[in-house]
Amino acid sequence: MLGPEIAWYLSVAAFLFGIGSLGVLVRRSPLIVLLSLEIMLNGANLALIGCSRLYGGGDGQIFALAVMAVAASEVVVGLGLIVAMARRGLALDVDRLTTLRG
Amino acid sequence: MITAAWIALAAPLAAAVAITLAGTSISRRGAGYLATGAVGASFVAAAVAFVAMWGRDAEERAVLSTGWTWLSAGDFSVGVTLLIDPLSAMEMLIVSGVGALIVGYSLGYMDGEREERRFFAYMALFVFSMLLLVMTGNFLLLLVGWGLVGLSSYLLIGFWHERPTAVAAAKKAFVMNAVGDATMALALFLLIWKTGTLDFGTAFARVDDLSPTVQTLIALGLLGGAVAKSAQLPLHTWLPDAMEGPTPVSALIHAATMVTAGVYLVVRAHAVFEAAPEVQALTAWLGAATLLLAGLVALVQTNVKRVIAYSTMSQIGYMFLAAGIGAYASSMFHLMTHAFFKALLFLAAGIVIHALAGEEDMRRMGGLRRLLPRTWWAFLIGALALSGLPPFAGFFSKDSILAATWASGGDGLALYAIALAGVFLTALYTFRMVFIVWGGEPSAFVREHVHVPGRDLVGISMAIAVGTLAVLAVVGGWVQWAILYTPVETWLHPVVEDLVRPTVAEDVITSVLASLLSLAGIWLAWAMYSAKRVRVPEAPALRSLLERKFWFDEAYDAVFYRPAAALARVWTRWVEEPLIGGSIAGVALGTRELGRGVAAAQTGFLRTYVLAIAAGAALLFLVYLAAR
Amino acid sequence: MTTALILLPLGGALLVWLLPWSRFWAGSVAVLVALVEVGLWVQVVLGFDLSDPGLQLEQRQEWFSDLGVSYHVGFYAWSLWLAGAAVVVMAAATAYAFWAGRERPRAYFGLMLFLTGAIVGVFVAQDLLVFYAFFEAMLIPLYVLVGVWGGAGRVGATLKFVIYTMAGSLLMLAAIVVFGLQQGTFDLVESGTSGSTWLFLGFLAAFAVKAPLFPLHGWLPDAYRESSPEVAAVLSGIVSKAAVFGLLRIAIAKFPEPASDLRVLVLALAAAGLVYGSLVAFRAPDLRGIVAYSSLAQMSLITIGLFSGTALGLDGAILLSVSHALVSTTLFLLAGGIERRADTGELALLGGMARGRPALATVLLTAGMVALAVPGSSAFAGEFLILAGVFDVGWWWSAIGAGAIVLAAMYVLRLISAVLHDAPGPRTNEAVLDLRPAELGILLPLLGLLVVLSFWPDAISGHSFAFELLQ
Amino acid sequence: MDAGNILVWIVWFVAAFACLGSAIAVITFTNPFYSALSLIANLGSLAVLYLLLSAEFVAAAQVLVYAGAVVVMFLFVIAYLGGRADVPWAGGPTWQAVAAATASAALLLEIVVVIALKAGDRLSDPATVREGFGGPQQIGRLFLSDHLLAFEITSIVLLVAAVGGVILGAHSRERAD
Amino acid sequence: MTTPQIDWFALSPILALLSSGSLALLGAVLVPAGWRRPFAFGVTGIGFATAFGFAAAVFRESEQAGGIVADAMRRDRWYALAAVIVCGAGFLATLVSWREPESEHVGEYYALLSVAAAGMVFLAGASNLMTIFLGLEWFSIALYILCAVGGAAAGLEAGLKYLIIGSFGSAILLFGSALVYGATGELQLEAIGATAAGDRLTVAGLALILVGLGFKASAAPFHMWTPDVYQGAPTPVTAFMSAATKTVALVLAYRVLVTAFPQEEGFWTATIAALAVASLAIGNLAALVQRDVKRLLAYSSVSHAGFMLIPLAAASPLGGRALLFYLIPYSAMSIGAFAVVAARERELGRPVDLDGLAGMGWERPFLGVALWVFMLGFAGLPLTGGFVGKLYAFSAAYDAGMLWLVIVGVVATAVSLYYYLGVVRALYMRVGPAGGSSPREPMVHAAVAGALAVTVGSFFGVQPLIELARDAAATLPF
Repeated sequence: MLGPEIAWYLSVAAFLFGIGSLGVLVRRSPLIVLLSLEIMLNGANLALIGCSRLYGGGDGQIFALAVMAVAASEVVVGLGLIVAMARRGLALDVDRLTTLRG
Repeated sequence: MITAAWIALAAPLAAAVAITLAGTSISRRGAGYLATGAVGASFVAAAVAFVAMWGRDAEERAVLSTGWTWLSAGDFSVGVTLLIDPLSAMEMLIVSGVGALIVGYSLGYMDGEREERRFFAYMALFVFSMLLLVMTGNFLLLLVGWGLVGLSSYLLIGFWHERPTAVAAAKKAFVMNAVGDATMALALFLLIWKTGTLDFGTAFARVDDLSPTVQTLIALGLLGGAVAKSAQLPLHTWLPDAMEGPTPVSALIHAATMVTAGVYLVVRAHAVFEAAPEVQALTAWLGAATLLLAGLVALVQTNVKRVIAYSTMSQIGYMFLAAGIGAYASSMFHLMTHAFFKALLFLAAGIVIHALAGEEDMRRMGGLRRLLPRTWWAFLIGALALSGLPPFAGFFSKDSILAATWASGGDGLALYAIALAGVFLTALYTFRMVFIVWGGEPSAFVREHVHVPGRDLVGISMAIAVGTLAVLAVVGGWVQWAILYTPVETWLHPVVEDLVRPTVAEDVITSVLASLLSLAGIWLAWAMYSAKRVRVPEAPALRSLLERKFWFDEAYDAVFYRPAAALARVWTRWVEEPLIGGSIAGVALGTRELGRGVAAAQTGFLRTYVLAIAAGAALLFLVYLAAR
Repeated sequence: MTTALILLPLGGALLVWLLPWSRFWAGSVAVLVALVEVGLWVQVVLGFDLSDPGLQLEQRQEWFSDLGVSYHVGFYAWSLWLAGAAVVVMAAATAYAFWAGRERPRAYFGLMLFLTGAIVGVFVAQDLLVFYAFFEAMLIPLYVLVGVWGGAGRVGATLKFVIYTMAGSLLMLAAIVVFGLQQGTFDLVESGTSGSTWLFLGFLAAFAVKAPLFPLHGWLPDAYRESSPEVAAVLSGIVSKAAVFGLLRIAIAKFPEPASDLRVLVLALAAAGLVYGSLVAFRAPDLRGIVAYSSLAQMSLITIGLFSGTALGLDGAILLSVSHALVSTTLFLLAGGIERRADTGELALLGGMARGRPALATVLLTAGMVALAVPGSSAFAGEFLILAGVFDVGWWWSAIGAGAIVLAAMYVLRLISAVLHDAPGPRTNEAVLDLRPAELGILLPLLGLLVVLSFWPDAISGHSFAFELLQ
Repeated sequence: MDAGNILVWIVWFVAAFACLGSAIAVITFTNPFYSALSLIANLGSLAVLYLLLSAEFVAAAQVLVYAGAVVVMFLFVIAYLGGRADVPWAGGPTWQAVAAATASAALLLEIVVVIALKAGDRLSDPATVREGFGGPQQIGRLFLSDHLLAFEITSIVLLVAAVGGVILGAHSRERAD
Repeated sequence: MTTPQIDWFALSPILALLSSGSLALLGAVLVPAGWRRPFAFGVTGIGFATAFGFAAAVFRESEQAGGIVADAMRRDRWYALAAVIVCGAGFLATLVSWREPESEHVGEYYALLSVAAAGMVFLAGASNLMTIFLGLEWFSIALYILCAVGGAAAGLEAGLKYLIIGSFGSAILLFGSALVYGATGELQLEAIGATAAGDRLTVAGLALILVGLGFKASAAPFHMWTPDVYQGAPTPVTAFMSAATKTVALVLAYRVLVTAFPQEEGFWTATIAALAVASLAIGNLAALVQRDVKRLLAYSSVSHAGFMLIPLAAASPLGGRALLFYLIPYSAMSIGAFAVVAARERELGRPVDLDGLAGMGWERPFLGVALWVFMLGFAGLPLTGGFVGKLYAFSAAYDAGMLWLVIVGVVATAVSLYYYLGVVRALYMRVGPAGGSSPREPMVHAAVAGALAVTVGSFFGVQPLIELARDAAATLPF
């Protein structure tokens, strides 16, 4: 195999995952939180594809494709929720979603 | 014979139950008649049993009869057993006989009382309990009778339940008796574990094989019960207070029968006491001490019933003394004569009190001799019998105790001296009372109440009782004169053998000495309280000691009641409420606060929730890495 | 037959709950069922071999096999007596409630019947889980009975009661699980004994709370004061006896070594409770307080008997249990009657009731005399046996017990005097009537049983064979 | 090390840094619009990495589906709602931000450490792959045989999401009336 | 290319649910407006009932376990019994849903309910990291929508929170799966288990997978979404979630851990035990101070996750049996309790807090008694299956040598009594608002009656149920 070893790809995947999770943890706009989630999933996808390459099996790639579909689904529903909330005049700020607490 | 015994036992109980259940469907009089009849029937049955026993050989007089098993567990078993033998037969006669007379007397005395039915039910209950006590053949049922007489005593002392003093006196009597019951119960436990039985015969037979310590402890426990019931030192303080009860009660329970149960116990359980000579000696000394102390206190009492009560304590002291040195027959003999003359004194005093509308303070009496002449004679007979002058009953019984004391050797002489001093004191306080109550001129108070002189015996029932007892107080002692003949001792011989047998010389000398002392006492009383030739000594310290009854009440209050009450208060205030009750509240509150804290972490901030997951994942990851 | 004794009241409960009875009929049906239950119990006694110390009238049905659990019930002679006391007390309590009238009668009487079934179930259980199930099932109706129909402070009282008892029983549940798995069966007859001190303590905790034993009685004063009188009677009279059953059948019989190793500890706690309860009862300001703390003292005494390890102590404990059940019920129902009349249970406000109220006075006096164990009473017989039994362990236990009897005399006499004697209190007016015939109809049978037992305590003590269980 | 290898390394470097850089940009831009755009860059550079890993079909799908469809949807929504500024690290208590950074960094580091520890071992021994690995044909075959269920489920999930999008979107219009 | 053999019978419960879901969805378009509600309701109910029947049949016919479609799924009794529970829960939840939602999306609502249940059933059998992830997302996405379907603000808030936290959890699970894949080169659970690669990469993956599973089972500290979502979601949905989600999450967790990570048993049993303790502590303590009944029940469900993790930590056949048994009464009680809350909500027209329950026991005797029984069941008192469930859980823990866990469980139960009885107290010991006439709720009553029957029935009929659980647990490779 040419280029860096799989471990390098996996490290990039780890960084993506970490950056994504940081995004979820520090951003208040639900839109950006959704984007951060996408980054996390992409990190996982990269790991899956890297491992797929490592073992020479197609399972990982299939998995990655399925994850893409799932990610898309999440985004659809998430955006739907955000739109619905915006139309109901709710704040688009996860820190202000605190009517349910205690 | 045994059937008669069962009838004698059952009749009063049946009357008590019947009166209680009948409620208002029986008249007050009816209740009285029923109770009197039942106790009378009891006496008749007892007499029948006595006569039947008389007809038997000495060795065959004791009969055991078990009705049913009362209590059992494992190998231990106790039946409702009657032991009818000369000793119990004698007691049965005294109890039911004097009982019948006094219950009859009550018909007149309690006439018009609102709760007369209750009174007679209690009286019947008492007679039943007392009979059970003296008739039973084992210690457990003895303890039952012991407790039940205490209960009846409580009920009757507190009969006038709207008087706080009466209620307090009743409670005091019950509690002090419960102390005695408790020590007795402990002795019984010891008996159970060491002999395996509570039946008199078997237990007495096995007592000899026990170790001296155990023997002593058993005897001590029994003595505790006896002392409490018979108002001996140191558990004597309830008896004077018990005079709050109606006078017939004082006569029956607190003079003639119940209080002498201790003596009966010592005689009945003589095998135990003989096995523990130290306890025997203690019994004698307690008796001696009580007779002296009670005699002294009686000198300064102003309540007529209390004087008689102290004299009762004192006389029972003689009986204990006799029982302690082993003069059982004399002891029982004195018990019998004392029942007669002391009941007589109380009933006579009762007539006085009745006549004076319930007044019991001697200082407000006086000059009653002419106003109540027949009662005066009865009272005088009782007083003479109490003082032990021949030919009255007390002379015969008391002198044989004195002689036996002399004869007993060892400490006997010291005891003898005390007993003789007691004779003097007895005569002194008795006649102090006689002169104050009957002598002199009627006071204004007396005149106000007794309008028609000479009409003293209002009811036939009271007359019969007092009359009969007056006769008995004279002739009752003639049954035995130790110098010449000893039928009482012979009669009791199958059950209990005397340990001391005074010589004729001792008997005669003692009789003379005692009579002289007695006369001296009477003279001094006459001199001080009637003729006023001798000043009553002032001696304020001594006086207050006597009036305070040697500070026993105060000491008990300080040593037992107050600490217990304080402990109860402290526990309620500082343990029960804050700790026991509050601890759970504290725990609940603490848990709730914890919960509040946990819930507060649930801020509603989505990012916090995610953070929890991320942090959890990171932590778990780290732990796994470190562990692998 | 044994199962019928459980199912009859449970069926009665369903009947009362589900059909639309009127107030009168709901009560009547409940009382009728309770009486039939007593009759059924009598029937059981008649068919019982009272000279056989073994388990009788056994019924067994597998429940779940992998853990070795079965519905196993049966009577020992001694548990027969406890069950008898239970059905009688429940009948009296139900009748009293009917007479006194309770809000929401169908719910109330249904619960009372349910409680009856559960209590009988406790006394017949021969499987640990069946026992636990009934033991807890008892709690459910009690919770509501105290919490809904109680006095002003009922909610707090209920909470305390439930938390205490549940904490205890959950420890027991842990112990049951461990014991059952160790033994391979939860059956009480089949399982052997265990030497584990911890398990023993687990069981002990539950029963010590239920009894209660010092110092786990924190729930007692409130629960006894705040519940309606008949429920207080059931609590102190019967529910506490479930602890007696548990201590004897499980804690002592299944853990002989820990029970004897820790005997001194238990006895010390019980003795402390005895003295403590008696003294606090002496200070209690109200009727129910006295009866409640006296209950603590009496249960301590029963525990002393159970742990004496002698035939006398054990049989005495059974006798005293039955006797205390009846006395305590009588006293609580009486206290309830007095409170109804005077509108208070404060002793300071009562007094002088004996005058003109002979029935009340007689009944209270009689019950009080049994309560203080006047010699000759059934309570005396029980206490005598217990203290005689424990004398073998150490004389001082008997001495403490004997001393406590003196204290008992003090607090009972205080109660009697404060209610009946002295001058009439502020609340003792003309409106305070004597006992009504209906009340007498409930109380007199109880007293009658006590009198019968006093004449023949051996009926129980000689036919219990509690000691034989441990052989 | 031959030239091809060096070229791949260079490509990898560029792609990886673009990828991480754009990811950081996504989470740091205050304007969601820029964040979404950064995500496109992120997805594109990822596609390059996929290509390096012989996952051609996935790379294509990534660009078409993800960048083409998903992000566009994002952009529509952002445009619809208006680009509201959202400052990173703002809001919430300080400890929250510190903890967030710590937790994320910890996760990241831990994963990297694990990978590094394994790097010389199994991860350095990639299989040799046939021609056509990661191509549409192989993917299609796998989807229709071994991973048939996964394929079906993916479609169900998408359908569910579609329904959800419709409900949530349509719903509020009705509410607005 | 070989088309795989497809075991349609094994998939029949899923297919039945999908069919009913599709029909309901179609009905939303094709059926006239007035008939949509009964149509969708009926179709869904029939779907659940049919699926229930199929699942039962699968259970009967699956003495021999086997794979479906290249082992993407297992056909075994473990799967079948979980499917039975989910379908039962779904059926009851459908009954509770009558009159829900108030918006026009009735068909969609029921369709999503069916589809979510189908996903859960699928997940119960999933035996491949990919199908597991997909299954999780399948039903999760359906649930996100269901939370918000009513259009209420609280529902939207709950939906968004659930979505974000859920996706985060899924992402963690996914990354964990990737790591495990990287370590073993396998996605199939048994294959992973067979690859004796107990190295750091595997345990690292395991750690992340555990977090994901713990999240779904709402085990502390991954539980924090639970109260908010349970409170905000429509009550019937909450009812369904609390019973079914927990069921599949735990059933799946057991399967994954036992099948794929036998070498790491020491790791995950300890972790599960720790999670159990944390859940018991946090769930019970937080529940103590709740006023909102749904929120209280949510915390209670957290604590029950703790209880059900106890048999998981035991990792033994007895543990498997205990878990499955526990789930039966727990699901019934949970749905039943939320059903009662739903009925009360509709009666009062506002969220139910403890004050809202005041006096309800007397006004609505049936619902009151039922709620009482459910509370007692939660508390593990006898006469309810909750008791037997706890007994088995404790037994399993003791059997596995974790006596301390039994003690913790016991203490937690004692604490939990406080708030369970608090509900009963509100029901019976407080005076309530003057109650009007209750709306007729035959369906809710039927659901409550069904739940009641299961709750009480599982106490008396332990033997047959435990045999089912035993057969089911026997299929896992302990």
